[in-house]
Amino acid sequence: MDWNADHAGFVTAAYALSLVLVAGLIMYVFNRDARIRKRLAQFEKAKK
Amino acid sequence: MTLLAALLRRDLILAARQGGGAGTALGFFLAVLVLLPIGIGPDQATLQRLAPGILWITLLLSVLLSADRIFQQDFEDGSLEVMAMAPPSLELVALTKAVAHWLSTSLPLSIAAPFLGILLNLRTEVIWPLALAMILGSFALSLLASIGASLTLNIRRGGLLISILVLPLYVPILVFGMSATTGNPEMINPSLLILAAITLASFVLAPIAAAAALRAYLK
Amino acid sequence: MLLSAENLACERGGRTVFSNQNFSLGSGELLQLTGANGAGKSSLLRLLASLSEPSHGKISLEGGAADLTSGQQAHYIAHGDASKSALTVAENLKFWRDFLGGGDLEAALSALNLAPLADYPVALLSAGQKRRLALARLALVPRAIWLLDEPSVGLDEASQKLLVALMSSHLKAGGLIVAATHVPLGVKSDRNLHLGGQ
Amino acid sequence: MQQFANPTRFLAIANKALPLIWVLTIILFAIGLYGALVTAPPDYQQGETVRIMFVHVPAAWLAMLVYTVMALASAVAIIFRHPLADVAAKSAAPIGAVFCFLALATGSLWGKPMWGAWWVWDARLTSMFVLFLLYVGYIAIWQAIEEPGRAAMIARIVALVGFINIPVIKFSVDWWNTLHQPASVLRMDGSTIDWSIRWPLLVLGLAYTLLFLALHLMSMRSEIAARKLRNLQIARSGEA
Repeated sequence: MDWNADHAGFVTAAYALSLVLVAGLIMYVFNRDARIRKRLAQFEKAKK
Repeated sequence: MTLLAALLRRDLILAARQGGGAGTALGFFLAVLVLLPIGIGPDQATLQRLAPGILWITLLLSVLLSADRIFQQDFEDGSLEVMAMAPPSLELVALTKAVAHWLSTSLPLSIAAPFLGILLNLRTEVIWPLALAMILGSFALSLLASIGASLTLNIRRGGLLISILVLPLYVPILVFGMSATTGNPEMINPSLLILAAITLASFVLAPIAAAAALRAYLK
Repeated sequence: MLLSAENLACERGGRTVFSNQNFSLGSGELLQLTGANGAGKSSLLRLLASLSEPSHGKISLEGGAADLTSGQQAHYIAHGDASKSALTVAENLKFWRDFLGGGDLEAALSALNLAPLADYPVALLSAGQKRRLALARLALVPRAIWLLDEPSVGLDEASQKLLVALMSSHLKAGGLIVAATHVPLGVKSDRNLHLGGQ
Repeated sequence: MQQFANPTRFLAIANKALPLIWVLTIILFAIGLYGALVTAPPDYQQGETVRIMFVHVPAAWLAMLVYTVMALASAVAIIFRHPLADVAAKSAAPIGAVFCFLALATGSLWGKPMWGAWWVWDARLTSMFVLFLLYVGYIAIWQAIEEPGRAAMIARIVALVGFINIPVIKFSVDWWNTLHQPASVLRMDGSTIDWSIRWPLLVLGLAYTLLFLALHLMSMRSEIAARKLRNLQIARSGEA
């Protein structure tokens, strides 16, 4: 990859955008999973 | 059959008396037709080129805006429950109501639209293909609108959601409706045939989907 | 004719509304459903009307038309009046008569004293009059099973008497009635089912 | 069928498989990106911009694959009343929508230097756009209907009606206009694309698929937990 080629900025932007969105999606899914499972664990504990 | 004829008759009378039918839709149609040349500019050549597209899109929007009437009132006043318990299947009820919507709203509009095209300087040789394509396509528009109406039966601000759900289904009708009315005359027949095929497929599938959705709301 | 429920349970939105309900109802019998708000009176009627399915158990009907569900042999009068304000009283009833497979318009009009209102648009009717129009469906089209959800709400004394007379004659003719109510209807009731035991 | 329906069993399998899937995903991404950015030669016409393809094409594949998964799960939910099928369909939708958006956005970034415009209304872009609308409608239905059983039924119909329409939309939009270069990567009669470009694309396609699988399993796990939590709350409110 020649980072000084014409239009290299578009390539960078496409990869960066993919990285940001995929990372955001991964973080969202992980946070949601952790949050819900924590609440469920609390709830099940409180019941006993 | 006579049971469904009674339903069809009632829905047509209601559309005529409550003013929610062809009259209001035609008024909406005219309002859009006034606004568009103002937005686009009065240039005759431009308007002539855009006329079929404008007419089609206005037709789609008018059908879509009146779609929520298909089932909503009957759901709210409990008529739909009574219909769901009656001998005719809910699929046939959904089909009959879509037919009533077509006869009371979409069909009159699609007959009037090509003539209103005169206001947009529509080329006279496309009036016939446009009218034929719209009459064929408008039945599919009503059938697909009945799917959207049943899916959003009891949702607050369902009108916006209907548009998101139904407009993708309208893409093929718009494509072949347009190809029947613009470009070369050789495209007219195949386009009309494909429109007829889409309408037939909607005729079979829309009542099944609509009835399934209605049942989910009646539970 | 015997309408029976076995081990019936109903779930709405993941919540168990009621469970383990058993009853059977023969010709000429009236079952009164009582219970607090949310105890599932309406839910039970909807199950009997085949509008929704039980989460457990089953509903069976002996002696009816074999090819029809219990719902198709029943009238279900719920909170909605199922009438159109742009049509007259007679037009509304004519539509239901034709759609539900035929019946006697004159009998329906006289049973709930609607004959004087026959040509009035429903938009002009009071709430109680609309209620009578909804109830007129019972007299209009013959159905063996009547499922009534708070049928007397909004009726004046005279109209309540008409309703009682209508129900009594239906029972006498061998019909079945399931009525949810929290006020006594004034019809001799053989059976009572109280929902929400706790 | 019912024995696989058991969420506990599903959770046990998912929990065991997830670490392995994540490791494989990371390895494949590393290999694929190395191939995409280092070993693949620039195109003689498009120059370095051709490398956008390596993130664009897999995203577009996944956008279509995920909707197919949703439609299949919805069909299974209707036919077999499999309790996990609704969970699978619902959990897949947001992931598919993100991939669909990525395909549109990277396509736009590719289009600007190629065609000189950010957006061109050609056949594939248009049908991808419509696919995005289908995702939005499906997600909106789950949010708009509160009663879970009813939302599930309506969502199944939305997914299936949309799925039946995808080929019709594709066909009609192709008829309508074709500017885009024809599909060439997976053609069996010897691809028109050189192997040095093809292998990173296939590796990244597999990496995206595994990423979807991992995220999907995790979302399904969260969704099952959320439903369990809801049921417990309902039971608790009943006791109070």
